[in-house]
Amino acid sequence: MTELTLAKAVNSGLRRALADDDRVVLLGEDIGPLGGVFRVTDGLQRDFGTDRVMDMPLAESGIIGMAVGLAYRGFRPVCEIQFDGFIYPAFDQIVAQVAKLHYRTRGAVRMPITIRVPFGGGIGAVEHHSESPEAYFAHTAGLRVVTCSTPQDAHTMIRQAIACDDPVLFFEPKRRYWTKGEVDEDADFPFDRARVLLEGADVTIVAYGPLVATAIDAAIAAGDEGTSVEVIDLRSLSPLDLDTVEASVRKTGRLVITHEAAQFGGLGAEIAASITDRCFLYLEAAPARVTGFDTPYPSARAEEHFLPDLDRILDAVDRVLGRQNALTGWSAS
Amino acid sequence: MTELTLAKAVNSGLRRALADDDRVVLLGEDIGPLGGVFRVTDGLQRDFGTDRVMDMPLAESGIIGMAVGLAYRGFRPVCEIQFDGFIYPAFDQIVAQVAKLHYRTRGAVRMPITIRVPFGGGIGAVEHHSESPEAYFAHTAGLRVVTCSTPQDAHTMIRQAIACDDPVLFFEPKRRYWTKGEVDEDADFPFDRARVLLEGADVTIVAYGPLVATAIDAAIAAGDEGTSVEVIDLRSLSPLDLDTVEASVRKTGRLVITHEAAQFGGLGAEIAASITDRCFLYLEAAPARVTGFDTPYPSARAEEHFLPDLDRILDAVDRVLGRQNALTGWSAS
Amino acid sequence: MRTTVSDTRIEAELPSPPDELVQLLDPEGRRIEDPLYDPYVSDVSGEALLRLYEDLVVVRRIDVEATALQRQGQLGLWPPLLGQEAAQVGSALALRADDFIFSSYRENAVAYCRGVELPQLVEVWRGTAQSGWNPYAVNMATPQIVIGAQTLHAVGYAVGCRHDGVDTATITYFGDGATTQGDVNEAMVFAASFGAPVVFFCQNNQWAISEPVGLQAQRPIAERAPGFGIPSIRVDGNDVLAVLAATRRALDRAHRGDGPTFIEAVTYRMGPHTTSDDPSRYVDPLQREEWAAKDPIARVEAHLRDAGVLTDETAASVAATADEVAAAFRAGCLALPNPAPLSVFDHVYAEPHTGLARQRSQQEAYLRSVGELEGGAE
Amino acid sequence: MRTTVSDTRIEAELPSPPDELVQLLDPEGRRIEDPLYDPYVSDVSGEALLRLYEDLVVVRRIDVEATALQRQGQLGLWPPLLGQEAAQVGSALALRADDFIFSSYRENAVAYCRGVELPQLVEVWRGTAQSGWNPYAVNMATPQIVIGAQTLHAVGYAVGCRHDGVDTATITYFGDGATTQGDVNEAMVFAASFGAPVVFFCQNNQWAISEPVGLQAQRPIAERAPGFGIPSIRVDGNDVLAVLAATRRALDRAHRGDGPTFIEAVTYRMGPHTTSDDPSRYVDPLQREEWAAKDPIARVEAHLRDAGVLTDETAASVAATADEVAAAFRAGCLALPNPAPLSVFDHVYAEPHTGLARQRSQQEAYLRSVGELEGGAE
Ligand SMILES: Cc1ncc(C[n+]2csc(CCOP(=O)(O)OP(=O)(O)O)c2C)c(N)n1
Ligand SMILES: Cc1ncc(C[n+]2csc(CCOP(=O)(O)OP(=O)(O)O)c2C)c(N)n1
Ligand SMILES: [Mg+2]
Ligand SMILES: [Mg+2]
Repeated sequence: MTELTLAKAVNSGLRRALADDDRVVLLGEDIGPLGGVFRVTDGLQRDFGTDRVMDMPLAESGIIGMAVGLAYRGFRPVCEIQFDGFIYPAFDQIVAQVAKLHYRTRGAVRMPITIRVPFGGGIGAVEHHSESPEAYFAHTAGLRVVTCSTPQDAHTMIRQAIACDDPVLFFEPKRRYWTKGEVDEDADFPFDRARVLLEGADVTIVAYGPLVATAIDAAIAAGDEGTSVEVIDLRSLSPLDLDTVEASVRKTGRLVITHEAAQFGGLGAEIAASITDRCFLYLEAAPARVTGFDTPYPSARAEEHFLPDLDRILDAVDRVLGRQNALTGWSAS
Repeated sequence: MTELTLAKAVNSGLRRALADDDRVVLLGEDIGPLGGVFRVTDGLQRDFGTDRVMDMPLAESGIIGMAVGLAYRGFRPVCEIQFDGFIYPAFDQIVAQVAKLHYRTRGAVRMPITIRVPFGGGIGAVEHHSESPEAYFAHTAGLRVVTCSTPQDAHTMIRQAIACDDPVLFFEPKRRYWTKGEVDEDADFPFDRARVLLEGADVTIVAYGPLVATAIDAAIAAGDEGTSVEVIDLRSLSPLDLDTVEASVRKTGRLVITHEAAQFGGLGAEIAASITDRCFLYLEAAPARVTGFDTPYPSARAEEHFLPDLDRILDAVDRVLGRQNALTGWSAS
Repeated sequence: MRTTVSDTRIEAELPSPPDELVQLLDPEGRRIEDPLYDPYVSDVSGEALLRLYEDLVVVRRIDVEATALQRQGQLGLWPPLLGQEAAQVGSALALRADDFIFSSYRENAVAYCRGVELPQLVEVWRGTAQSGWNPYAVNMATPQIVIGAQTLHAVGYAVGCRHDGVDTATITYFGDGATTQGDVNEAMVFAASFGAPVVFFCQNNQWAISEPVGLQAQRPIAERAPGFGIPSIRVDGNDVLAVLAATRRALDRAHRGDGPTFIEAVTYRMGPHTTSDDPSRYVDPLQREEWAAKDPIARVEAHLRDAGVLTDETAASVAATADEVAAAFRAGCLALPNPAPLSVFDHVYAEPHTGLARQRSQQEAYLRSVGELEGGAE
Repeated sequence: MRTTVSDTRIEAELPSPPDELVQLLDPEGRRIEDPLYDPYVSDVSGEALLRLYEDLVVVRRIDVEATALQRQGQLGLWPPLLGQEAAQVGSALALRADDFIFSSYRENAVAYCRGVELPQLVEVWRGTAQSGWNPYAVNMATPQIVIGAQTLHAVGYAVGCRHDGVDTATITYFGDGATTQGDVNEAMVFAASFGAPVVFFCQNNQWAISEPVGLQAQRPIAERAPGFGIPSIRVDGNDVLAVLAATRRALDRAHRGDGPTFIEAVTYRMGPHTTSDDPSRYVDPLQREEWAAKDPIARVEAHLRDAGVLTDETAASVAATADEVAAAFRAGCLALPNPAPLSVFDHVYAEPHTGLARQRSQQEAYLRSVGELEGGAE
């Protein structure tokens, strides 16, 4: 066990993957001598060489397209997209090639490609550096989508993603890169299961990535006021571990989902719809969503007005508990 | 009133738009002498010239990026993407530029760009020619997303889309291109409102684009068996006219949503989640979704095993009515 | 003061027109000597050329049969290669067995030369599957429909070969229209940057559906690559010998570790874009006639007849062979099985996926309930 | 038989190296005569050159101030243009008022020359807005952060100008790294195809963050464009006179209707990529020193001093002006208002959007309930 930041935990996971399997190669912009703009690949090119850790010309479609070719050849490419907002030039290669090639070839060609994406806001960045595009990929058949919220998960899950024979979008909560935690390199747990972080009886809060910490803060604050909140960290976004959420909601009868991505068509909608389908008779209230708004991500000094925070989550907890508040009139009446 | 196919109705709408406003320009691959692969732009280059109807070099990002520049200059570009599956190379220009420029410039720069996309399956096509990518765009703030199901709507809505000062994704249900119907060029109705096509008391079916006809068939079949089904054609997918759906569900208490796109993270999830939120106490059963599967679109001879059809919709109608069937055990128990 | 100065220097900065087309066999079937390219095909005359001729005839015959099958409703679509036989056969036969191919959708002659079985050529077009063969069985990826996407895959594969320390080359096929796509240009940057052992093989068939090549390129396509640092060759795409020689030269560079090469094979799409297309809306019949006079098979036939290698008898036997292949092709096509209902769920993922597994089980239960699965229904 | 032949002809097919850089003022400040480009700057000597000098000094001073503001926590980020002053000022001053600019994020000197007000230069970097100015007020789009995307916008705008029958030109700025992106290459195809009156202005500052230009381009960048049918010029980007002349020449072509031109301005990024960057991880200090000796301002200063136009006194007055501008810039920056809570909902759409309107009302009600809006709360 060592204490590492989340960024360092990804770094050590990548290091282990490179050491354990010589088919693993890293591709990305500025991942070599610079070690990536977040230093997640720090030291890896020095230790594994320029053939294993390759600085790429500046084109995301090119990077993913080249990864497809390397995967054809039996490599396990790990691509870094520098920021969430720069994944879109590669969208075609991801959804029309990476996601579909195993299906297209009836299983003959595997695409064990990991696409690492620092995502989300809260770091006061300029446009295109704070986005949460996970729903696009979760809606795309053939891809797996995961995210982590702790250094331990970051380390273990990046290695699981690389070891997985399917393509994995690996979303790293960039505002938590500097969060520290114990990491056991030998720990292992199922790749696609959610985790109940806090047990509770009254309300279930489902979160992932950067908002897990916020959800825990909200649960503690609610606890101080006498409400017992269960917090679930989804970890895997496709597939979703709805069994775990279902079990929790059958117990609590109330569900709050939070993410930074826009509400409309976000993962919160899928979770709400699926859980309503599975737990209809157990629900005491409609699931509530606390999300980024249906606007582009705003400028740095406005992001506090956009991001879900403790107060907005608590407000939703109140609402699903049937306590009158400002938004009560807006939902079921 | 003239009787036109849906394809011809779009054509006549484009013709009117070109005639009424000389800032309207058409851009696309093969839209000139060929008239587009579906002949939707047939005759327009001949009549309006090569400056108004421009065959574009073969690059979707280039087409949309160029449209952005034309919009900057005060034009109203109408872009044709040849098939749904070929919109992805333009994804970055659409979500990072077209969708965000009005926001970025605090309203100084308008993006009255219409992006026409023949979409959906059912025509026995090869890969990439049968996709339903609407959820990606509906999840993107700054875009409007609409689709049509009749020649009249096709004609009126394409003109409304072009006249709209916001960017509009205009999805054309390609397997209904040859459907005929009366078209009144002077008809007008709100651009962003759903329409109740059939009134009913027991179950609400929400559909859009290609599946509207299927939903009506299902409603008629259900009617024959004594179930009164209300059918709503959404028409606008962003914004969704949830008021109309809500009013219907308050009456029927039961909701079935159908689309060809994958279920996971599709628009059905948003509709189910929003309506559950608005009508929680009115719902007799969890909303049911009848959709394409969470797989890539299959090969032509398998599409009948993939597409929602009358039987699968009726099965869902049974389910929300609480009639035991094969899937009963899968949802609320 | 803003003076306008004549632009001579700018014009001078444009590269000079590329060398005339590499051509070894002119449209009349005359052998043209070329000291640079002749050595690459010194093994191809007489009987060897006759075998090449047979390949050309057979792939055209398959193509005609496929069009007929489409017209009869047995294929959903077919993209004819009529006119492009030499470009495809010449380049395909230049490859080593271990060289890997990333093609577009029209390269059915390449696939045939690669040993793809006949019915597998049409699985995609019949709609029974999204691909016809196992890429690793013939070292050729299955057809790519998204224009240009495969060129990047080729670069990645080629870089992978270098990492593996093998001298395998990679070739990627694409059209004139594809040269506009960002992906193809990015592929050139990446290939040059990594010195990838890859051959860019552009069949300039003058059309991208209804769009003439002039909409995509203001200069001969072969002139584009040098600016990326990739040497290029412009070859008569209707001359099977020249194509073979040029491709061998480019592959030699790749096998030797000298990096990428770009080949523009100048040819003509004599048929429609696909069986769904209507070229009468945009093709000038005179242009088509001009190109008909440059037919890739006729010139080989003329040459072989002049050389006395091809007689009426051998010609008839070649035609008979072609007919046999066509018959086998047709039979194989018609025998392709339709996909089973639940097959749509197969191979989405390589490892178990809980969400999809549940959906599949639901659909299985539903199909059983309506009696659409064997062993089905309550 | 597969012979290996020496590759002389392929090598010969690479274009010859481009003309040496266009240079009118060498690093020592000596004026170099160039019969082709001299006429374009015959109006720029003495006082006129002194004004250019002042612009260079001022934009550097603003840049230094912005870096200081970032260090003090007043800006979230700043992309310094240190070393690129001549490339930006020289090209910006070549433009007519009606010419339209689509730039990247580093062109703050271009914006300054365009008349953008000082605080507007930093709104994006302070984080109070996603853009600083109304593009139509100064005929310059606000900074584009997605690498290369703006080049296509420029082509569209330029084609629109031609449709409108005006002779306005469009210029687009981008970096050496950007030349790899598909969009930039597509922009060249489209510009050439439509003969668009657009100038592609590439500031090759040798770096894309930590990646040297050699990763993006195997040949001088200016060699890329001719293969697309676009003539190109390679200019010393640290020579303000040469940049002015080259850009005027390119703009003349555009204004005359002669189509696109590509300019590679060879310069060097003397600072970090942005204030977040750490170039010590990748920049060779020797390389940086070499380029320091080619400073774009020093050479103008030397030239003006030799010519007796610049004295210690005028130099001091220029420096004082620069300090004044910097002080106004700082004050304006600090006075920028923070966005109001509900402003995140503004301008998403130009027309009413029912879904967003509802969400905004909900948030308004919520903010009132927690007392975070004026006039708020139960
Ligand atoms: C990204 C993308 N856009 C559009 C299409 C539709 N399309 C199919 S073939 C074709 C023309 C291709 O022309 P070219 O590259 O010259 O190849 P050819 O068909 O002539 O062999 C087009 C536009 C596509 N398949 N992919
Ligand atoms: C599509 C995209 N990918 C990645 C980035 C991150 N990024 C910002 S600047 C930059 C380097 C740009 O280099 P260059 O084009 O040479 O311009 P310069 O910064 O040198 O002016 C990168 C990779 C981005 N902004 N956009
Ligand atoms: Mg072609
Ligand atoms: Mg640079």
